[in-house]
Amino acid sequence: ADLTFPMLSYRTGPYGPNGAEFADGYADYFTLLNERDGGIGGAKILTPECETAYNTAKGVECYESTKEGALIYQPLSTGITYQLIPKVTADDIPMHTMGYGRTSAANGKVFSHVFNYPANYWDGASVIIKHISDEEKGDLKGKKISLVYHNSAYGKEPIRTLEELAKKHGYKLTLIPVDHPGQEQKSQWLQLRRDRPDYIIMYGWGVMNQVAIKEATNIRFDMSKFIGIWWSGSENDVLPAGDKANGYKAVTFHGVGDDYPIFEELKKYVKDTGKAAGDGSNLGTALYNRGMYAAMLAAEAAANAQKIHNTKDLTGAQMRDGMESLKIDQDRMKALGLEGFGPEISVTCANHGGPGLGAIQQWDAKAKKWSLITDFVESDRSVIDPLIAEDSAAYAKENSMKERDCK
Amino acid sequence: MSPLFLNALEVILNGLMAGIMYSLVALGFVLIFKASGIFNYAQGVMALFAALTLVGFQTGQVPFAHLINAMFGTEIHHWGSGMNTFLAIILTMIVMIIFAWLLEKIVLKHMVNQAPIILFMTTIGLAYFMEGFGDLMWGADIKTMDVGLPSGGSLWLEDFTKGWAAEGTEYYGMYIDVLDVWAAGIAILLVIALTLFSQYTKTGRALRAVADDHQAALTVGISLRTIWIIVWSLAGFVALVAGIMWGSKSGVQFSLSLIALKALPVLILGGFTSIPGAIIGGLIIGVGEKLFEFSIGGMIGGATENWFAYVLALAFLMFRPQGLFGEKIIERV
Amino acid sequence: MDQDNRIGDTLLEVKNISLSFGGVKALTDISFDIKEGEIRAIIGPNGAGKSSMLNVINGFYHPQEGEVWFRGKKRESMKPYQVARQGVARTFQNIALFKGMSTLDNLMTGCITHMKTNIFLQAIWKGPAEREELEFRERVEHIIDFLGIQAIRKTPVGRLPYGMQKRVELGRALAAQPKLLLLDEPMAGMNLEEKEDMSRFILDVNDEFGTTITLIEHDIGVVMDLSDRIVVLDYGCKLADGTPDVVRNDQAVIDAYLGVSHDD
Amino acid sequence: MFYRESGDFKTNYADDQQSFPIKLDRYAVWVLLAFAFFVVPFFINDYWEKSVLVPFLVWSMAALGLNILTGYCGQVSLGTGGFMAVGAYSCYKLMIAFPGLNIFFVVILAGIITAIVGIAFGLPSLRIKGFYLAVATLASQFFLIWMFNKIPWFYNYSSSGMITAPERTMFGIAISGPSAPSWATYLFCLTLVTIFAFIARNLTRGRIGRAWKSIHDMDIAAEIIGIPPLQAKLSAFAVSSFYIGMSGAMLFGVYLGSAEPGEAFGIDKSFLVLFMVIIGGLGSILGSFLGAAFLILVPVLMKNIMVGAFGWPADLAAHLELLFIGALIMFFLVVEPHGLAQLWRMTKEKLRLWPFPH
Amino acid sequence: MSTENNILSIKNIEVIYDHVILVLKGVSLDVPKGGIVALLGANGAGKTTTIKSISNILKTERGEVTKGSITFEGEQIQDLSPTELVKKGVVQVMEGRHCFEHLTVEENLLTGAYIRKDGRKAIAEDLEKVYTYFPRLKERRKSQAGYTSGGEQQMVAVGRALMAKPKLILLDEPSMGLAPQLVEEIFEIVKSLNEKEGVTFLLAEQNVSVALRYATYGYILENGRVVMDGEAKALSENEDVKEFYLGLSDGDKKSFRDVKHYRRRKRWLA
Ligand SMILES: Nc1ncnc2c1ncn2[C@@H]1O[C@H](COP(=O)(O)OP(=O)(O)OP(=O)(O)O)[C@@H](O)[C@H]1O
Ligand SMILES: Nc1ncnc2c1ncn2[C@@H]1O[C@H](COP(=O)(O)OP(=O)(O)OP(=O)(O)O)[C@@H](O)[C@H]1O
Ligand SMILES: [Mg+2]
Ligand SMILES: [Mg+2]
Repeated sequence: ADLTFPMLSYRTGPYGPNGAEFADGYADYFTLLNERDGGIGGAKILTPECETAYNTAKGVECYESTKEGALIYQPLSTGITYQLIPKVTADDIPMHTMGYGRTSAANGKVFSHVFNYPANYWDGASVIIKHISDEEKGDLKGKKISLVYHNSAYGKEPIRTLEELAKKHGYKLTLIPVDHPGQEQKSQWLQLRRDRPDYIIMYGWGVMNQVAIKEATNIRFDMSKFIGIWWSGSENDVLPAGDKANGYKAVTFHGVGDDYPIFEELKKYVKDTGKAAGDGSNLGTALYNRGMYAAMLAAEAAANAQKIHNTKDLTGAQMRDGMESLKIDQDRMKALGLEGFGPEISVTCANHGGPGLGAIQQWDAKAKKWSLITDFVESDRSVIDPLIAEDSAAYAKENSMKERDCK
Repeated sequence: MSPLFLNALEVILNGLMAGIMYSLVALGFVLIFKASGIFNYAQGVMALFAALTLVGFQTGQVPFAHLINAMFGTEIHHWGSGMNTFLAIILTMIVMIIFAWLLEKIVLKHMVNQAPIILFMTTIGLAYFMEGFGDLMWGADIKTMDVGLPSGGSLWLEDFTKGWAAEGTEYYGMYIDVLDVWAAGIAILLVIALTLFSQYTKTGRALRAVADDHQAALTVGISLRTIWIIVWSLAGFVALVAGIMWGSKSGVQFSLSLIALKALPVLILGGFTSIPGAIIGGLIIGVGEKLFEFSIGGMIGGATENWFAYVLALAFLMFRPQGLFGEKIIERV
Repeated sequence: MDQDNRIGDTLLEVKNISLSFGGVKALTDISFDIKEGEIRAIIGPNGAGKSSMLNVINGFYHPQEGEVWFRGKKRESMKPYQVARQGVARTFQNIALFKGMSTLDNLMTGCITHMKTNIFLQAIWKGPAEREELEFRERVEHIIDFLGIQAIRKTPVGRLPYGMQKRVELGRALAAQPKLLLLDEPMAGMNLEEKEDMSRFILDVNDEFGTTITLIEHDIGVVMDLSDRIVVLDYGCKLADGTPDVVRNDQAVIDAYLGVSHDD
Repeated sequence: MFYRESGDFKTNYADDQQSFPIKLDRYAVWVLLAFAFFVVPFFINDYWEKSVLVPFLVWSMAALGLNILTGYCGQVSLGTGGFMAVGAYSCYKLMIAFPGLNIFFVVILAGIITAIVGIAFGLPSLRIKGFYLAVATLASQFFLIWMFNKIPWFYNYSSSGMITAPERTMFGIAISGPSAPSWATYLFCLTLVTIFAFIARNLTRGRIGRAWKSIHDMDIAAEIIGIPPLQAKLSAFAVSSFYIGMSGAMLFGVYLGSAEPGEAFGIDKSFLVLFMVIIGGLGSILGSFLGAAFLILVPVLMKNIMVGAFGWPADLAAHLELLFIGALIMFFLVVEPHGLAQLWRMTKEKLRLWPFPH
Repeated sequence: MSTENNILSIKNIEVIYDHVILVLKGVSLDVPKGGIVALLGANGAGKTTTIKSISNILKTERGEVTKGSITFEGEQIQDLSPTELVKKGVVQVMEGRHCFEHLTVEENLLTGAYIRKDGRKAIAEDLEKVYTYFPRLKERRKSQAGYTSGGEQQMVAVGRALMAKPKLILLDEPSMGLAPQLVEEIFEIVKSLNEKEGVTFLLAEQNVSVALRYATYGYILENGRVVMDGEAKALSENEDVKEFYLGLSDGDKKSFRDVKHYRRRKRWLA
């Protein structure tokens, strides 16, 4: 039978423009596999798409309507993720929330069906701090760092981590929330202008990013000291600010640009044959790449599952096993045409969070391109691991669960 | 002067500017309400639609490209080249007029003499429709609006005010966004023109008559049709201006339609029927919410602007239920 | 008719009422009384302040000066609904029915000041709420019969012709079983036959329930025939006060209002 | 003459005042209820539960509530989302504080708490009217959401601010939480909605309902005939908030299972419920259901048709869906401004005359 | 009556509200050029509906003319918009006042002249004329119409129609709520406009005695049908009309006090 990878995408609503790029990348990669390799391990891939409009209720509807035979879910919204955590567990379908969702799901002992490798929000925050620390030659004492965040569950995620890190490194953290949708950020930026923080970290989404970056250029903040999480690091966010956005940074867990061999293949098999999900113009954009990367990880996990269970056809449970023992090394990445696109990944029963590596990308406004300016570096496990343990324990307690055994 | 005082001053100044940006949207509401008693929920979407259309013309996008491609398997996106901004604005305006005309013909015509809430609901249907239509026509991706308006902090003001602070204190000069200044200028022109129009022309009087009583207006020979086409076109024009301003500020995308929510408190504070009220309301809301966030917001966790604007408007309404400049609500038996 | 038996003590008295709106003086120093059981008319040219007077009596307008005495007690400033609860009901010049509701519901709303069951009993319905509802339904059906509006019981009143609406409005006021009934031009827009009917209703209400009635009307024939005493207002001032015969022959009244003497 | 009421005489006032005076209607309702209670639970699956029936019931409850306030009492409110959030958070706090409490009472208590909050936010309605009030109610919407987002006590200090419903039971059967069976959540919602639809019907046909309606039609006249406006309006706010609070509790506890205030109870939800009420029919119990059905089910149906049956790209379908819903709303209002319920009544009236016109 | 003379003629119209409520069941009537025609009838007979179907604002109340034809100056007008009708010279005064509440009295009157193109001066003159008809309005010219008394509003509504300088005025209960003096006055205005400027009138009126005094011709509606018509003189001589509309039985007017509880009601249609 066919392998079903339902896509819960959002192409409408306030976050539609971003959702569309991710969805295109996700779909195109599977199309490539179908066209070039005839699917995975000889089984065709189906990608039924369902529009969630970033709305939890619709997300649930989409989940229920597509879960028949589904192998993996990528709900693409923190809200929907929270809804689905108990459901996928009950339905025995794995869920992959790559770089979003519930961070403590990295603890595979509690969250058996949720995976968030290769990196999560807390890793992102930690990598950003690490980068800042590198810039400052290791000394953050007395530095002022401001967090501009989307005033929602998502935006609030890094606060704990940053506070913990502040204790450790001695910087001073100011919190600046921005309400949805974030069109008007005058107060916030006037405050930032007065505070003159040394660095600004942003956890934004949608129009909030564009306005923030624009306001930052308006107050002539040094853009190289303005660092976003990966959801604040797409072309959409910097382009409206024009040349002045030059130097803006964002943390990422995968490569940027279309300078990888795989894009040749994508052009050849997908774009030029008219099978692209979008209009084919967004290959190589940050969010497209993320979608493609997510699809690649899913496909690898599926192939892994086929190997483990020695079958062409998969069930959700088998897929989960494939994900739980996923290993991708650089050789494999090279074979995939993605050398250097992401870090090596290994997932275990206990660790669903993967390596937690991130790199910093920087915007070149002239060339209208992102480029990676650091290697993939590790987050501060000594801070994050306890946080994960604490939060997942709380979840387990609330739901009267026991941690499972991971041999 | 102490930096704190200067900062407060700066907040007030920026509040005024932000308020004017809200007023631009509120104006469209006022026009339509004044002329037909319709609370036009679709005003925000109209601004979005106008902005999309303008950018579409400017960049030479093919309308409905995605739909056409999906249906016929073609690969079209853009005409050869875009067009000059001025021409694009004119064409957009024509589109807005055609839209007003169709709206009257297809929908509003049938809604004469209906309860306000029904008319309100109709505009909600319209909002949905236009949103879907706009996305279908121009695509849902984020577009950049550039009509040549300057933007960014004003260096001149910064230098000018740098020396104001007391000796020995740290002060960086006052900040203001040039785009906002432009918006303020344009908004004031608009308000003056519209006020003159509604107060001193025969059509202006007819507008108010229609808002009071559709049937009676018909019996004196006022053509609801003409009036509605005029006001919806005007509202389309105001939407276009708002779309340009907000689009230049934050890009053109769905979220643009949500600025309507920032315009609503302005609207009730100024009064639904008053054009100058929209501006004054905007100024009060702008300054109020910014000052509150500046002085108290930080202590209670921030992001207070959204609700504070409404609470402020509510406080004013408790004293003047028709808003500061709205027409008195006639209560008689 | 045995006038003296029917008419009792003073029910309501207004003393030196002055009311103005901005620059417009609607009422200037008006005093008169209304006796229990009588039919008292207020007449005067358009804009004389008649409706405003009723609005003062039922607490909708608060005069700048003057006092209202009701049942021998001075009335403090009151909300209209409090006045209604004291037993004052009225109809309006510009019909003020609840347009979306049926005739029956409009009349039932009239009884509302007498209905008592609380919200929880209402929610359950069966039991006290239903009993109360039926009790008042019966009372309302009497009024419906009385006014001859059985056929439109279930029609939304917005659809009724003007004259019918006036009748329903009277019914709504009657349903409150008022002590004092204020009628503002109850016969406007009615033809003779209907006026006769309406006169009949007014007289019957007065007779059967002993309701005191204050009435504004421009049909002089009706006013002269029905009322016991008449107050004449002009430009907010009291021009005359007395029995129909006195008023009819008062020269000032003829000049200001009647035009020709109406003793045909 | 399909539809007839002739031969259906009422001999006393009690009969005349019952909820469904026409026999055929009465039977139809009983059959429908019997079907919903005794047949559906045996065939329900997750999809029908989570995508169709439970959302329909939850939103019907909210629509009933708002219809009491807006349709009957004429006070347009855009604070519905905020009040649903109050219901949801009360439900959450109650679930956590009293783990043994039967979920039925949790939901009712959540409703009561919301009613109290509703009264407080209803106070301005005495002075502010019409669209001014509508916009002013947005103050409560934004403030409440902000509050639930800001004050950690409400979300039990969880790191992200999301709340998640733990498992709670009724008669030993899980109603909330991941393991609640579909039929149980469905029946739970259905029972609540049925009971409260009848209560709404009772309230709106009696003394209080008339007071509300009269305030709606003409508040000054209502006051003059003896209805205290404050009391009438506040009782409408209270009852309406009670319903909306329950629906919020059901939305969070039974339907979604977790929530974040800005997303689950945002301003768009306030609008959504208002649309339901207007499209369905202001001042109509049936209308609340029709409106909820229209706005919850039609999009699902349309999506299934366009994406499922025709295989159109999801984004095109999403845009077209918006366009169609908008067009349909306008179309219905042009055809019948008083909503689907009125359309239904007119159809009946025509059927009654059919085939002999007039 | 010969048809050429008729400025307005209605042939057998049927009106249905809400698609189901049949109100007019074949009404025909003719209004001769330069005439004053009275439309009489009990409450709910359909007078207002007839007038609204002429001025074509039925649609705004979900009513429609389903049968028959209405011609004005020889031209079918059922499908013209109300505005076009006003431009052609048909103006209606609506029953129940219908002022523009938020406009001042003067602004109300001026909107009456909305379609006129003959210059400010002519309009100003007519405004003065209306003020001389209704001095009370001049006093209140700056107040919002919503705050004027019922009678004042009625004057505004009538005055507003006069401002349009129409050929045909449809008056729906013009005397309602007016003081007796003013009732006479309104009819005097009608008469003088009719005689001096040749304006034609169709008036629905409950004050039958006055109406028949001034009208040239009359129709009596009952239950959506014309049950009787004739010269005004003839009508006022008719015994039934006398008894039931003029309240003269045996030539005498009886007191309203003496009307019987249960009376024989005259209905032409059994
Ligand atoms: N909008 C409407 N919807 C339904 N029925 C209506 C509507 N308007 C009027 N009717 C009905 O049409 C009939 C005639 O009404 P119309 O108003 O024409 O009477 P009328 O002769 O003007 O009475 P009146 O003297 O009281 O003004 C009445 O029975 C009324 O119920
Ligand atoms: N709320 C108000 N605000 C301003 N002016 C008012 C108000 N109420 C009444 N007036 C004015 O007071 C005067 C008296 O009005 P009122 O309605 O009492 O007259 P009336 O005697 O009932 O006349 P009619 O016979 O025409 O109904 C009028 O000139 C009116 O314009
Ligand atoms: Mg009066
Ligand atoms: Mg009439």
